[in-house]
Amino acid sequence: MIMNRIINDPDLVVEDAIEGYVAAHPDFYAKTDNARVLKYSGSVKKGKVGIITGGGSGHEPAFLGYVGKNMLDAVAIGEIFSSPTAGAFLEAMKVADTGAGVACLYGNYAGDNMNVKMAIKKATAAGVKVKTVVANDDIASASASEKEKRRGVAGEILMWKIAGAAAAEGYDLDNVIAAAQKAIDNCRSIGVGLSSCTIPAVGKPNFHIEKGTMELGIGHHGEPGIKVVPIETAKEMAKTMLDPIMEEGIFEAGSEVVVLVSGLGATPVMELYIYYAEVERLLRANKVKIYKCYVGNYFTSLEMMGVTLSVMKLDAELKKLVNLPACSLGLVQE
Amino acid sequence: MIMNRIINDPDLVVEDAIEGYVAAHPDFYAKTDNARVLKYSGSVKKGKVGIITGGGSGHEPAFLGYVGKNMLDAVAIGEIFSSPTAGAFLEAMKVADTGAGVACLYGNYAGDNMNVKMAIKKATAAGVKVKTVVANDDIASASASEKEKRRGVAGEILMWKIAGAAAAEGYDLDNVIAAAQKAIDNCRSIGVGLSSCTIPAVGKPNFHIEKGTMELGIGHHGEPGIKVVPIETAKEMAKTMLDPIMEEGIFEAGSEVVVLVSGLGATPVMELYIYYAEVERLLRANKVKIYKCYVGNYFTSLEMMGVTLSVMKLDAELKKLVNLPACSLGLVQE
Amino acid sequence: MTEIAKIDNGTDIVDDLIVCIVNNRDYLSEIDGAIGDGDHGINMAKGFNICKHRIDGKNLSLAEAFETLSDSLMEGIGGSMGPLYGSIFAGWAEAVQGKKTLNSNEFKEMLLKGLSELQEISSAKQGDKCLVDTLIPAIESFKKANESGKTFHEALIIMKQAAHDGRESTRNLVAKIGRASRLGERSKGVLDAGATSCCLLLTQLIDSILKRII
Amino acid sequence: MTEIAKIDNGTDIVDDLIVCIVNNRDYLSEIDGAIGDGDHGINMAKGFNICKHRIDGKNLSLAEAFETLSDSLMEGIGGSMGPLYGSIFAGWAEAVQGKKTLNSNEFKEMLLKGLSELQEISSAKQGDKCLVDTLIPAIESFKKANESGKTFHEALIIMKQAAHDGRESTRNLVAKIGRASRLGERSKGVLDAGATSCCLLLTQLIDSILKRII
Ligand SMILES: Nc1ncnc2c1ncn2[C@@H]1O[C@H](COP(=O)(O)OP(=O)(O)O)[C@@H](O)[C@H]1O
Ligand SMILES: Nc1ncnc2c1ncn2[C@@H]1O[C@H](COP(=O)(O)OP(=O)(O)O)[C@@H](O)[C@H]1O
Ligand SMILES: [Mg+2]
Ligand SMILES: [Mg+2]
Ligand SMILES: [Mg+2]
Ligand SMILES: [Mg+2]
Repeated sequence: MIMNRIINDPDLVVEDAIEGYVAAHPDFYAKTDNARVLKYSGSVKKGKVGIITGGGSGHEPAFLGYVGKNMLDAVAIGEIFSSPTAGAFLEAMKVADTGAGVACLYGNYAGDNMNVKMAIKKATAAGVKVKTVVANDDIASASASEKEKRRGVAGEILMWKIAGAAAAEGYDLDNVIAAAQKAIDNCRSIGVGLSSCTIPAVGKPNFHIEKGTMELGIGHHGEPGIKVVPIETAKEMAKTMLDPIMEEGIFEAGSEVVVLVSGLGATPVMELYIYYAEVERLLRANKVKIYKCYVGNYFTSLEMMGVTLSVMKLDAELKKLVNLPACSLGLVQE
Repeated sequence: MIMNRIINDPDLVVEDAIEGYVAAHPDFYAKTDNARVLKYSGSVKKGKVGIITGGGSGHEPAFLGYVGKNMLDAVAIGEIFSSPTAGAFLEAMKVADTGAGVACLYGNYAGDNMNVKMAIKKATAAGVKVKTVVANDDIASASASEKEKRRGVAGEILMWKIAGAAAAEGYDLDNVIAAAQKAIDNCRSIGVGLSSCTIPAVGKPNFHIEKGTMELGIGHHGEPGIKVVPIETAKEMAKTMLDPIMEEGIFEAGSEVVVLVSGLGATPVMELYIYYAEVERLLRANKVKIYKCYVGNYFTSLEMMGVTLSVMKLDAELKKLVNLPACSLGLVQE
Repeated sequence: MTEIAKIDNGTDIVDDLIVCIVNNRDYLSEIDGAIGDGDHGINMAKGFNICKHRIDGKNLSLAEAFETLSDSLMEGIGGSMGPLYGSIFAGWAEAVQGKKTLNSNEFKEMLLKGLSELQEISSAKQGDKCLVDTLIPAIESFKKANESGKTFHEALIIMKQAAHDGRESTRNLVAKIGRASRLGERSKGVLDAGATSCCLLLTQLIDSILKRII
Repeated sequence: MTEIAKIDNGTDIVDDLIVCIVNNRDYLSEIDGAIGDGDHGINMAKGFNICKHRIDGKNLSLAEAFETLSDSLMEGIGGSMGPLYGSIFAGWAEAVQGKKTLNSNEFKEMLLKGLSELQEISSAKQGDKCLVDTLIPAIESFKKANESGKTFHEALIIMKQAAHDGRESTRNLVAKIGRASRLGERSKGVLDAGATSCCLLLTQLIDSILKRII
């Protein structure tokens, strides 16, 4: 099993990467009692609601890269593309609690749901109050009538940004949860995959995308999309992806939105900007105003090629919160 | 020519990407009279030395991503992997000049050298004082005795950071140039390539790396390395790359350094951290202290897999300058 | 006259389960590779090996050994397999708490408790092409055999066959859950990885109990 | 008795050069693809097409037309080809400034001026496997023919052969500069792209001049 990767033991990539993160950024990360949990090493005000998440590895800078000032307070780290353990979620809950409770904001995946559920039971028993928001921004993963089945994708970052800002502003747990819920309720995402990726411990591609085709609606781990279609130009792709987002009916002429364009890993950054220019044009034609945008590799899937588009509608509260400075490896904002 | 890319016309990827950058980040970029030159849109103090660079596209966030506060004031943008025109360099020189002259800090490539040389002639004629530093940090591209032949790679970012800080601190042109020159003289880099990349207008891979092998010392455009060897573990790679850097003889026990680990594009971020952890261990064993580190996709080569390692030795002045806050898309520092 | 199994050596019983999973690491990954992501053996072996380290040299009751196995999966691997198999083994552990022997009824209760713990966290149904396609028919056949008066031994043999048939049944199913569901109709024609690991585990467990019936 | 060429129609002469490069776009890229990055035709055609737009419909002197070509390359494509060919054509433009006709000596001066402009920015030598492997022997052969008393016509024919031979000589060279140098010994056996475009350009130029000798 020869792979052109920069790793040591394929079974220990997560452990080894965590070592690197902690060595490189002591200003962001502190270890905890659980080797798969990192907490923010900066100062956190007592009485601030704790913001945590957790998820599989391979999506860097998600999830751990969003630990920081006015962002996440702790993160539970899973194997590649695999939920963290209940114990890791529990530890993250414990270390993030300053007495005001913890908002656990994660994505809607079977493993995460099970592990968070088990963790909450134990956290509650240990006196830590935990409430959750389960991101389900990926419109490709289920129809609007089965919204509770939809997966969480890059919109999670906007949810963390909003919740991190809300907590920093002194919101209590219920209000942090309400803000995070509003952020994700106001957010719709869709992705397109142009190539597969290889989990080091497996050593061969996770799935296959025929050359000359693209998979519309692909999930962050290669979950099935809506359909496989011949590859399109950036302009066509932008329309193919934005149309179903607009059909959700929450973005009207006059809406102000945040746009997040994230590469899936191997797509060159310049292509993300070519794509963004098309999205911007289309939204302008729809009279939807881009209040703020993020373009880059924010939520990846190892070395997949492709892009995800997330659009979040703003109101006065979300505007204020999205503007608050933040400082984490994955997102810095002055 | 079917490619799984996110582009419109393969011959216009640079134009299209620039549109996206300008649309997304008006707080960073302003257009100029030359479509291939962007300047910083923030306020720049009159009398500050202008800092510019230029280079081929496909290295994003380099070069344009380093335009910003206390960083670059303007950038000349070339075709993919191809020098900007003399006219673009000239325009960048003109728009960056506030009267104190311009430091043009670029990499040692035949095309860039020729085009900068021609631009300076015209700039001088137009009354703009320009001095240059030509980055040559890539130890793999020529022996120490032919240092003037060495190419510039990711160390350029550190050179820009230092020069941007020096200019912000009010250094005059000669002193900005001296600081930039010291930065690059104190810096050594080497890269390793694990896979090739495809220039959209060409449509097929630029060169080839056999599966199971890696090319030590590869250049940012696929220039020949020192040798092709069987793929190594991250630990071995770190040693293979750090050894020749240490052999340059400028880093001693007790030295304080900046380490910059950059992915070449498609290497997952977690692997960069696995690699960093090994570099950190080795430097520690050599009693070299990492004063600051940068790990991420700072200087890429489209969707190449691989990593570059840059190490810059610090003195009191460089320490002060490297610590100054900076804000650009590619590098934000509080 | 009622058959009972001596289960005081929990470490040995669980160790046999570990050996069985670790030996089939590559086989299980290969099956998962056909329509999944090829890591089922890796995931399972990782969790079971963690248990191996924890029980080695210890003289555990079956309840303790099952609990260690459950914890190893839940705390060691996470993902879906951690909670799913972790719940099953936690249920088993609870059911055999304090017991040094098991009779047919007690074994049935143990199986049912594992299933109900699993169903607390997973809504997977028979026919979804997953591990319950082995688990449910195996348990039901044991229950039926037990309730129709078959001996412990006979019921175990029947259950073994049912586990085997359950695993085989997944060959013709279209995956409804998990990664394989991305393939739709194309997921037909091959075994499900979880159903296969479940069959291996149940078969090994049955053999261990059969050996211990006195 | 001395032959002279009427070169008052600069637009036509440069237009023929443009057609020649644009028609060979894919061929040149293919050659560059063997040991380079496969974009030589793309780069050249891009620059020459920019010139096409600029001269179309205009009645330019040869000096003006060469200058436009030079600017189109220098300002339109950058890279290395922009300055390299841009310098050659800038030298040519300067040498034919104000001229409506060219004799053999003047043509020689033009070639030499182009070469010296090129050498101002490139230190490439014959044998490096690049465009000077065509350019230098072609110029030298013309110079020698001219200085040994050959007619303008005869000297151009000799130069055409030398350009062709120069291009062919690159087949057996190991690349010392440019991207092809990454292949070392493996760069042997195929033509150099720049030497090929240079041969195409010189051949077309020679044909244009031959046609215009009166
Ligand atoms: N929700 C679920 N309930 C029960 N079994 C499941 C569920 N999801 C997946 N499985 C089982 O998990 C197996 C795959 O396990 P594994 O490969 O270890 O995990 P992953 O799919 O995360 O890579 C499938 O073959 C299937 O039997
Ligand atoms: N320094 C140089 N001087 C002269 N010719 C050169 C030089 N570098 C490269 N060449 C020529 O350029 C040709 C390749 O041009 P092209 O493909 O357009 O550029 P690139 O190599 O940047 O892709 C080579 O075949 C060679 O003849
Ligand atoms: Mg699997
Ligand atoms: Mg998996
Ligand atoms: Mg080329
Ligand atoms: Mg090229």
